[in-house]
Amino acid sequence: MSTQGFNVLKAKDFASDQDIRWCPGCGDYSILAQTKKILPELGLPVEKFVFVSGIGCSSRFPYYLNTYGVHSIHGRAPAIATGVKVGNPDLSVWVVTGDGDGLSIGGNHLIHAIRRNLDINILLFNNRIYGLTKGQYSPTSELGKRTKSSPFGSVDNPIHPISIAIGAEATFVARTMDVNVKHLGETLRRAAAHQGTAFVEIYQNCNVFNDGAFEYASDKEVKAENTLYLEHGKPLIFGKDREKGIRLHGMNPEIVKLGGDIKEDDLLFHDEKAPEPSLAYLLSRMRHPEFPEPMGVYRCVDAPRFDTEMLNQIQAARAKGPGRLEDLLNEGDTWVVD
Amino acid sequence: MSTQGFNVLKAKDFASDQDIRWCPGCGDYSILAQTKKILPELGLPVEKFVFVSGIGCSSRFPYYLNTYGVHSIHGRAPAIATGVKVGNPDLSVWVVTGDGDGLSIGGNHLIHAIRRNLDINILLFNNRIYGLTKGQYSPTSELGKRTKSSPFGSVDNPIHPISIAIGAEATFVARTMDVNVKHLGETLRRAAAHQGTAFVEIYQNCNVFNDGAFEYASDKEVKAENTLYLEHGKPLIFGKDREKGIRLHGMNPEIVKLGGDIKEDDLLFHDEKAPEPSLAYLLSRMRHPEFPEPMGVYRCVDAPRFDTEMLNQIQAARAKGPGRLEDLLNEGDTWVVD
Amino acid sequence: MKANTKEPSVAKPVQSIEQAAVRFAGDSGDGMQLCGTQLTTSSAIFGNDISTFPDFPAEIRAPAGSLAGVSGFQINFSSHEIHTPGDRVSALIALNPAALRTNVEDVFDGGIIIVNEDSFDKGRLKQAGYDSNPLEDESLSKYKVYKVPISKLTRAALKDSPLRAKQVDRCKNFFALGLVYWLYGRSMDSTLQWISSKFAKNVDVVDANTKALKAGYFFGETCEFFTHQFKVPKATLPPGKYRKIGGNEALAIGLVAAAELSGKTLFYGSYPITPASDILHALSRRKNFGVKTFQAEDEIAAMSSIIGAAFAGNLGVTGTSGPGLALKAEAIGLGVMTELPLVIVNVQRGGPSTGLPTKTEQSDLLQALYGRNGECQVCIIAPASPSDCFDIAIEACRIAMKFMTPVIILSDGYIANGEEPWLIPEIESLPKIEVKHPEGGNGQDFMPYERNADLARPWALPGTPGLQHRIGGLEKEDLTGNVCYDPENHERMIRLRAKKIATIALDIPELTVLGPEQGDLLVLGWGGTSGAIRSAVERVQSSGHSVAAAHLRYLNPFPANLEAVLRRYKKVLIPELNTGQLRRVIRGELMMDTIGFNKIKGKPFLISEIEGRIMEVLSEGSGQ
Amino acid sequence: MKANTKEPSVAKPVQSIEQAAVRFAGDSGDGMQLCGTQLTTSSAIFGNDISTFPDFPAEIRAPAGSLAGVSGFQINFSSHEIHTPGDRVSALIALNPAALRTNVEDVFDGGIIIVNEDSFDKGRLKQAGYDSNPLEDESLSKYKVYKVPISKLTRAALKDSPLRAKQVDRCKNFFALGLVYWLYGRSMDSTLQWISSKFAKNVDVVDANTKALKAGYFFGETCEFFTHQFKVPKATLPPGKYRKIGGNEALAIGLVAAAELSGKTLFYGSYPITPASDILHALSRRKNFGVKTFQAEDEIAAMSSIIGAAFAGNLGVTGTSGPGLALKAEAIGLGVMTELPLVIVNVQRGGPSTGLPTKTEQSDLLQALYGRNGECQVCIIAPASPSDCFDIAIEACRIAMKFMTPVIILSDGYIANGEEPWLIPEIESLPKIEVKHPEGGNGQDFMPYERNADLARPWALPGTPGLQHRIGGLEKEDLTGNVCYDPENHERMIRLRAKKIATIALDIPELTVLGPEQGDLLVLGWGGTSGAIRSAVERVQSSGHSVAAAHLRYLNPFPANLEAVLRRYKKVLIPELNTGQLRRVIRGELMMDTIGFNKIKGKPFLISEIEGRIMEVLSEGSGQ
Ligand SMILES: Cc1ncc(C[n+]2csc(CCOP(=O)(O)OP(=O)(O)O)c2C)c(N)n1
Ligand SMILES: Cc1ncc(C[n+]2csc(CCOP(=O)(O)OP(=O)(O)O)c2C)c(N)n1
Ligand code: SF4
Ligand code: SF4
Ligand SMILES: [Mg+2]
Ligand SMILES: [Mg+2]
Repeated sequence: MSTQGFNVLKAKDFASDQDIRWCPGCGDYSILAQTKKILPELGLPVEKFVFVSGIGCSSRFPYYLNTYGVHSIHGRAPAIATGVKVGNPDLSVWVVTGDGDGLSIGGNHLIHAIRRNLDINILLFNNRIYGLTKGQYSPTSELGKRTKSSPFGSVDNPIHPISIAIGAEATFVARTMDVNVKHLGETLRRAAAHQGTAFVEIYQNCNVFNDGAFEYASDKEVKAENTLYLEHGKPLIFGKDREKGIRLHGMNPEIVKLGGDIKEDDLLFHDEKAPEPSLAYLLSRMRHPEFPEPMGVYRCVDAPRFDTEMLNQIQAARAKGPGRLEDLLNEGDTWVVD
Repeated sequence: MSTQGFNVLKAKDFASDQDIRWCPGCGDYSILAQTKKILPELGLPVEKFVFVSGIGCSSRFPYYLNTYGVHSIHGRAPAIATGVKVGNPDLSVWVVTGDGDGLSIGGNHLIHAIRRNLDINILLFNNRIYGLTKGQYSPTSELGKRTKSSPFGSVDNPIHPISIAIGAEATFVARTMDVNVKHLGETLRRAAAHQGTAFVEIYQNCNVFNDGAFEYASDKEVKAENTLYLEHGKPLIFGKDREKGIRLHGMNPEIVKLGGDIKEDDLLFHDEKAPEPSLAYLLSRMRHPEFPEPMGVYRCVDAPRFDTEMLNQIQAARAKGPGRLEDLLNEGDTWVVD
Repeated sequence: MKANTKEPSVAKPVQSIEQAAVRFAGDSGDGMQLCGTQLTTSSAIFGNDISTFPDFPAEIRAPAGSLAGVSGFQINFSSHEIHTPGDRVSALIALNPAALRTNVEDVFDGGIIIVNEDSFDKGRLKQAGYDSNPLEDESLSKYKVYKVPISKLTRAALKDSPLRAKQVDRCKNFFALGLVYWLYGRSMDSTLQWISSKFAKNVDVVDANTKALKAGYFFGETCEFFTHQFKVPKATLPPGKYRKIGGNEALAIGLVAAAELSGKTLFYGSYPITPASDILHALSRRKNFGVKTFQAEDEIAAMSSIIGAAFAGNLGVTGTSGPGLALKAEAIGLGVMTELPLVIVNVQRGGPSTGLPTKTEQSDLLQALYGRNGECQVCIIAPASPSDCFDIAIEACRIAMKFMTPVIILSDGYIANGEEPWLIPEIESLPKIEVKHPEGGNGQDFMPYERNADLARPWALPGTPGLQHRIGGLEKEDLTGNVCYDPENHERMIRLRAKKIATIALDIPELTVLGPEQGDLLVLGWGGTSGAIRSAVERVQSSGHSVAAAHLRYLNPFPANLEAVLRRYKKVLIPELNTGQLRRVIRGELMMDTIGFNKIKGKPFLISEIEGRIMEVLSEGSGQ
Repeated sequence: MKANTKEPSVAKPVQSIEQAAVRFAGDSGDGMQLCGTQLTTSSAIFGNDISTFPDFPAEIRAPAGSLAGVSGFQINFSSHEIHTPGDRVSALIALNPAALRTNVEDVFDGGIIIVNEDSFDKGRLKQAGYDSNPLEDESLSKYKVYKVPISKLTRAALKDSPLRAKQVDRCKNFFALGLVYWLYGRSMDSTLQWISSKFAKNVDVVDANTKALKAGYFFGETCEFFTHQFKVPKATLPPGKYRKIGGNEALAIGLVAAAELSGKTLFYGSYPITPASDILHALSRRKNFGVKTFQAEDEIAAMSSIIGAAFAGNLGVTGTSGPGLALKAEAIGLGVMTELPLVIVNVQRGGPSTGLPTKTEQSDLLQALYGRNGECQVCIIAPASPSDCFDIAIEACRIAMKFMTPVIILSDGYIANGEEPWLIPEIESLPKIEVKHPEGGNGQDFMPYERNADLARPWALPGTPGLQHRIGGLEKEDLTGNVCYDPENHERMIRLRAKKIATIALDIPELTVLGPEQGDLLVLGWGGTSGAIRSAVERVQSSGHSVAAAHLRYLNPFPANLEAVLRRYKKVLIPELNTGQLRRVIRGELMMDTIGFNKIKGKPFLISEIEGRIMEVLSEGSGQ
C-alpha cells in the first residue's frame, strides 16, 4: 500500500473532474459531499477505494469521486463488488445502490452479499421511487402510492430495507438521511469501520419525482416526533423535549411519556452488539406514522467473513505446499510411450 | 367452477400417470404423498389446482400430480405463479421449490412474491444441498460443509428461509418435515387455508447427497430435545417428557427446566396472530444445536393481497364505466379530414 | 433588438410555405418537450401532416446550462404527406447558449433562430464552450437570428402574478411557444384548453401560463422585428377522423384492442426501462378495460409472469428494451418449449450494454433472432412508424395466439417517442382474432402437444375439467407433451418448432414495393427507417431513377416472396441503424449480397443521407 | 449356462484384435460410470489409445429397472489412433433388462453381450417393456450372449463379508468389471489400488470390492463358457508421458496453467449447472494454486463477479451451460463495454430451454455470437476434443488478456465428459502470456481507453496511484473513457470494438487441412465433432477419394484464410449437432454456400454417419 502523503488528503482530493448531473436540489448531492468528507479520514490513499454501483440516479455516484469505480448494470453491483473485494482484499470497496437497483432487480445479490458478510460497504439511497426512469413506484413505495405506473395507487406491499437486511442476518445495519449531514457522515464512518458487510439505508429526497417523501423525518417542526436516534447502551428516547420513550410490552414496542411513573430505566435500551438480531428486527418494524423511526446503527457485530475465510483456506492450502504447474500436469496415473 | 363430484375425490385422483423419478428413499416421496392426501380435502376439483416449480429434484413435483402444472426454469416459479394467480384468481396455485431454486437463483422472486402477499402457497423443500446437480452446497448449507464445490468446507454463511421470509414480512410462515407425516399434512392444510402467500419450509432428506442432514430433528432418540412444536396460544414446551420450555430473557430466548420455581406461565407463549412479526423472527433464530427448532406455524395474519387489490381496482374502474374500444381509439384531440 | 410590446398591433404579411420543421431546445427542465407536444397537437388539429422527434439526455436533469443537459423536440408540419421529422430545421428556438450550440448545425442556411437573449451571459456562454458570444460575432450570419429577451418579457407579462419568481421564470417556454404560434399562424386554442385542464387545481398557474403564451403571441404580432408570418396550409390527407399518436401510445392501445378483439384479458408484466416504460404507464391506466399490469421486480420476473398468465389464459405481453431483452432470454426459451402465446415488445435503444439509453438504434435484430440457448426460434415483427405500432401490436397478438408462439416486436426509441397523425380505424376494419380453447375431456387422452393445420398446439386452460397437463422446459414428447429424452423425438420436435415458425409465412402478406416492380435499385428497410427511406426514394424517383422502396414488417419468418422481390432489382440497398444486421441475415438466409448503409450514431437517418447514398449506389458500377 | 467356478483354471487362447468398444449399462445406481472409468484407466496405462463416452439420464436416480434410469459408459480402446468412442460396441455389459433394451441396437452383429441373468425377472422385464424374456427367445440370436448370474456369483464370493446384503449387492459392478478385465486381458492393478485408496476408511468395503473384482476375473478364466480372451495391443502413440484426461478436467487444469503462465490469480465465479459443474469442482480443489472459486447465487452474479475480479486484476473466468449463458448475456455486454479480460466457458447441452440437460449439442454458436443487446462482439473459440480443452483454456486466457476482451469457449457435453490419453506437455512448450499493467501516473492524463497496436486498452489496476478511473456500461469516450453521448464517438467506438475483435485474426493460426490442399470435398467441423469427422475423412481418403478435413477452433473471428481454404474445394460439407449454425454464419460471412449435415438427437456423430454422408455428397451432382 502506498502510504505517501495520504494523511493529508482532503475532501477535494476525492472529487473527480466530471460534471455532476443530478437535478438541482437532489438529496444525492449531500450524500456525495459527506462521503468526500469522510473518505480522507479513513487512512487510505484515493487509489485504494473502489466504488461500485448499478443503474439509477444514485448509481451515478462513482463518476463524481476520484477513486476507482464501476458504474455497472442494473442491480448487479453487490455481485461485482464481491468480485472486486475477493479479487483484491486490500481494497476498500463501496457499493452505491438505489431502492430499485438494490431491492427490486438486485434484491437477491444484495441479500447474498449481506449473508456472505464480506468486508464491503453498501449504501442504499432510498428515495422510494425510480428516479432515473422518471417516476415509477419502487419496492419501498407506500401501498396506495400513485405514480406513473400506479395511477390508481400501488397494490404492492412495500419491502423494508432494514428488515430484509436483518432477515439476511446482516452484521452491520444502519439508517441515516441525506439532510442530516452530521449523522450521515458519522454513520458512513461507522460503516467504514465495520469489518464485514455494512448495510446503510439512506433516506434520500428525490425532489423531482417524490418530493417530500421524508419530510416527516426532516422537517424541523415534526422530525423530533417522527425519528429516534439510536445510541448504543442508551434508552430509546425521542420527542422535541426528549419527553417520550419506547418501552417493551412483551414483544411489542410502545410509546410512553417519560415522567411520572415512567423512568428512563423502564425503557428499551439499545444494544447494537446484541448477538441476537431480534432487537434490531423489532426496531426495523417501528415505522412512521405509528412510531418514530429509529435512525443510526441498529446492529454491529462480528461474524466470519467470506473474503477472509476464503483467503485463510488458500493460505492453509499453500502452507501445505503451494501448487506447482509441473505437478498439476503430471497428476494421477501416467504412463510413458517410448 | 365445476363442482360435480369433487367431494368424493381421493388421493389417487391426484396421482398422474408419470413414473416417479426420485431416488429410492428420497424425502420428496413423503411430501408428495401428504400433498395428495390433503388436496382432496380442500373442496376444489383437480382441474382448479396449478402446481408451479423451478428446477431441481424437488421441482419434479408437478409431474406426479394429476393437476395442471408448470415445471419451469430455475428459480422463477414464484414469478410464474404470480402470473397464473393474477391471470386467473379462481385457481389454487402452489409453488414447489428447493433451497437452491428458491433461495439461491430464485431468492428475489421468492421475496417479492412473499411481500406482495398474493394468495399462493410456497413449499420450499430444504435439503441443504443441490440435489439435481449432484451435490454442491446450497445457501442453507452449514458453514464449513464439505461438498463437491466446497472441498475445504463452505465459507458462505447460510441463509435461513424463515428469517428471510419474515424479513420480507410474510403473512404465513411455517416449518415442517418430510418424515413427520401427520404434522406435514396438517401444515399443508393450514397453508392452503391461509389467504395470502403461505410460505412453508419443509425439511427434506436427500439420502444421496446429504443423508441425515435433519437426523437431529427426526431421530427418535433425540428429536424431542431438538425440536419444539408450536401451538397458538400455548407456551413453548419441549423435551422427551415435555420438561423443558423457552423463556424470554429481555429479547433473548433461553431454555429452562419446568418444575420448581418455573411454571408454564413463565414461559414464552406462542402467538401466530401477533400483528408484529418480531416474535416469529425471534423463533426463526432458535437453531440447532443451541436451541430446539420450532416446527409448525410461526405466523398467520391477514394483510392486503396483491391479487385481490388489483382486481378491486379493476372492478372499481369498470364500475365507473367499462372501457369501450370505440372510445379508446377516439380518445383525445381528434380532427376530421374530408 | 429592443422589444416593444406597447405598439399597436398591425397585421403582417403572410408567406405560404409547404412545410416547416421547428425545433425547441433548452435545458431538461425548460419544458421543451411540452412546447413540442403542444405545437404538434395544434398543427395536427389544424390539418397538417406531422412527424416529431423528441431527443432528450440520459440524465433526468443535468446541470442547468450544460451541453449534456440539452433537451430538444423537433416537429415537422406540412401541407403534403411527410414521413420524417425533417432532416434540417427551418426554425430553432434555443433557450440558452448550450441549446444553440448543440443544435445550430441542423438549421437550414437562411433559417430562423430565436434565442432567449437573457441567457447569453458569460457563465452560460462558457458552460456551452463559447469563447465569444455568437449573438455578437459573425458566426450566425447565415441565419435569421432573433434575439428575444424571453425571460425579461415573461417576467414583465407576469408582473402581477402571485407566483414566486422561480415559478414565473418557468413560464418562459409558453412565451416561446406563443411566439412560434404567431410565427406560423397557429391557433392557441388547444394549448389554452390544455393549460386550463392540466393546472385546474392552481388557477394562478393557469393564469400565468396563459398570459405567457399570449404575451409571446402578441410579441410576434407587435414587435417590428418580425416582418411576416408563415402559413403551412392543411395537408390533403386521406379523408377520415384523425388523432395524433406516438409509438408507445399506439402500441399500448393496440394491445388493448387485441385483447378486446380476441376476448382475452390483457396481462402486461413489465419492468420499467427507457424507452419502453411509457407502454407500462399507458396500460396501467386502462383498468376499465380489465387490463392487468404487473410491475415486476425485474425483467426475468416480468417475462416469467406472462408465461404464467398465458398458461392461465390471459393474453400475456411484456415490454422492455435491449438489456431487458437479454435478461428475458432464458424465459423466452421456456415460452418456445411450452408453446404459449406470448408477446415481447422490445423498444430498441443504443447499445451495447447500457449504451445510449435515450437514443435510438436497430441493433437488437440478431439478439431477437438468436439470443437464446439451443435451437429456439420465435416470430419477429417490427412497426414502420408511430401509428403502425397500433397495427403491429394487434398483428403480434394475432400470430401469438394463432400459432401458440412467442412473438417479438422490435420497436425503437425513434418510433416510440415520435408522433404523427393517425387515421383512426373503423373497428370493423380491424382483424378478427379467433381464439379457441379445448373444452374439457375425460382426463386421459388429451394431447397437449397435438397440432392443428397451423402446427399450433391446443391452448388448454387450467380450470378446464379433464385437460390437466403439465408443461415445462424439458424436451416434450410429440403429441403427449410428456418429458422425453428420446433422440428421434428431440430432432422431430426441434424441426416441428422451426417449421411452425416457418409456417407463419403463409399467413402474412407478401412484401410489396413502392415504385417500379423491377429496376436498378431496391431500397429495403425495416422498422423506424421506413419514413426516411420512403421519402428519399420518392425524391430520386421524381428525378426519374428506376428505384423502388420496400419495407419489411416481418423479420422472422420473412414474407414468402422476399427473395423473388429482391432478385428483380439490379442492386439492393439496406439502410440500417446498426452495422448491417438485416443485411447479414439476408446473406445467410438468401445467399444474396446487398449493399449496406449503416449509421450508428443514436440518431435516425436523414432523408438526404439516404438520398445521397442512393445516388452514389446508382452511379457506382453495376453488380452487387 | 451354469456357473462353475470350482474347476481348476486353464489358460485360454488369446485372439488379438485391433480395437474394442465396450459399453457398461445398468441402473443409475449400479456404478456403471465407475466401471467405465476404471477400464479406461487400465487401458490407458496399458498403452492403448482410448476414447470414452459416458451417457447418463437427467434424473439423479430414476426408478430402478426403468428405461429412463439407464446409465451407460462406452470406452473404445485401440492399438491405433482413434478419435471417437466408437460407432458401435463389440461388447455390451447389461446389468438389467432395461439396460439391454436401450443399448442392444448399438452392438455389432456377432458382438458380445454379457447380461446379469439374475435381473431378468418378470417385473424388470415388464418395466423394460419386454413381452417375453429376450434371453429365452430368438431375438438376440445374432449376438454372442453370455448369461451370467452376476448377483448370485457376487453374493457367493462375498458370503463371508460382514457387509449387509444391500452393500454386498452393490459390489456386482466390480464383478462385471473383473470379468471384462479377464476378457480383454487387462491388469487389475490400477483398480485394486484405486479400491484400497478410495475406501481406505472402510476395510470391509475394500475387501468386498477386491473380492468381487477378482471373482469376476477368475470366473472368466475358469468358466467354460468363455472360450478365449481378446488382446488389444498397445497403440503406437507419439512418444512421451501420458495421462488420461476428460474435457472438463483438462479445461480446469488449463485455466490454472494460464494463471500460472501469466502470473495472475485465477478467479472462477460460477453457478452449478450440468454439464459444466465439474469445472467448478475441479477448481475448488486448487486452493494451493491460489485459485479463488466463488459459487455465486446465480449465473448473473457469477458473470458480474468475474467482471469485478478482472477489474481488480484477477484472471476472471466463469463457466456454465446454455441457459446460464443466456442469463449472463447482459453482463457479458458490460464486459464488452468495459473491455476487461474475461473468459466465459459454455459447455453446451441439448436445448432449447432446459431441453436435454445431460445430452450433448452444438446449438449455442449463434447465441454466443449474437445473444446480447446492441452491437456486441466477443471472441469465440471451441475445443476439438477432451485434451484440447487444456490448450483452448490457455488460448482463451491469452486472447482475453492480450486484447482486453471477453472470450467465450464453446465446449460441449460430449467433450466435457469424454476422456482420452493426453500427451503431457512440457511446460516450456506452453505459450507465454505476458501481461502488463500500467504503473501509475499523476492522476490527470491517464487514458483508460487509449489503445495499443492490438487495439487493446490498458489494464490499470485499482490500488495503482494516479490511475484512478471509472468504467461502466454507458458509451465511453474514445481515449478518455468518460461517459459520452456524442453521435460520432458512438459510431467510432462501435467500429473500434468490432475492429479489435477482427484484429485477433492476425494473432491466431491459419486454418489447416488434413488431406489434399484442394479437391472434391472439404469436411469442415468445429467443436466435438472433430474426431468423428477426422476418422470418417480418413476412411474415405483411404478408399481413394479427394476429400480433406478441416477443424475450426476459432469461430469469431475466423482464421484469416478460411475463405481461401474453403474455395479450394468443389464442395464443403459441414456436419453439426444443430440445424446448421456454422453453415449459416459462413453463408452470411463469406457469401458461400456449403452442404449441411445435421443431427440434433442429443448424441455425437457416428463415424459411419459422416462417412455415409460424404459418400452421398461425392456421388451427387457437382455444384454447391
Ligand atoms: C436491465 C435493466 N432494466 C431496467 C433498467 C431501467 N432502470 C434504470 S434505473 C432504474 C430504477 C432506478 O431506481 P432506483 O434504483 O431507485 O434509483 P434512483 O434513480 O431512484 O436513484 C431502472 C428501472 C435498466 N437500466 N436496466
Ligand atoms: C439457469 C440454470 N442454472 C443452473 C441450473 C442447474 N441446476 C438445476 S437444479 C439446481 C439446484 C438444485 O438445488 P435445489 O433447488 O436445492 O433442489 P434439489 O435438487 O435439492 O431438490 C441447479 C443449480 C439450471 N437448471 N438452470
Ligand atoms: S430524478 Fe430525483 S433522484 Fe434523480 S437526480 Fe433528480 S432529484 Fe435526484
Ligand atoms: S438426489 Fe437427493 S433430493 Fe434428489 S431425488 Fe435423490 S435423494 Fe432426492
Ligand atoms: Mg430510487
Ligand atoms: Mg436442495
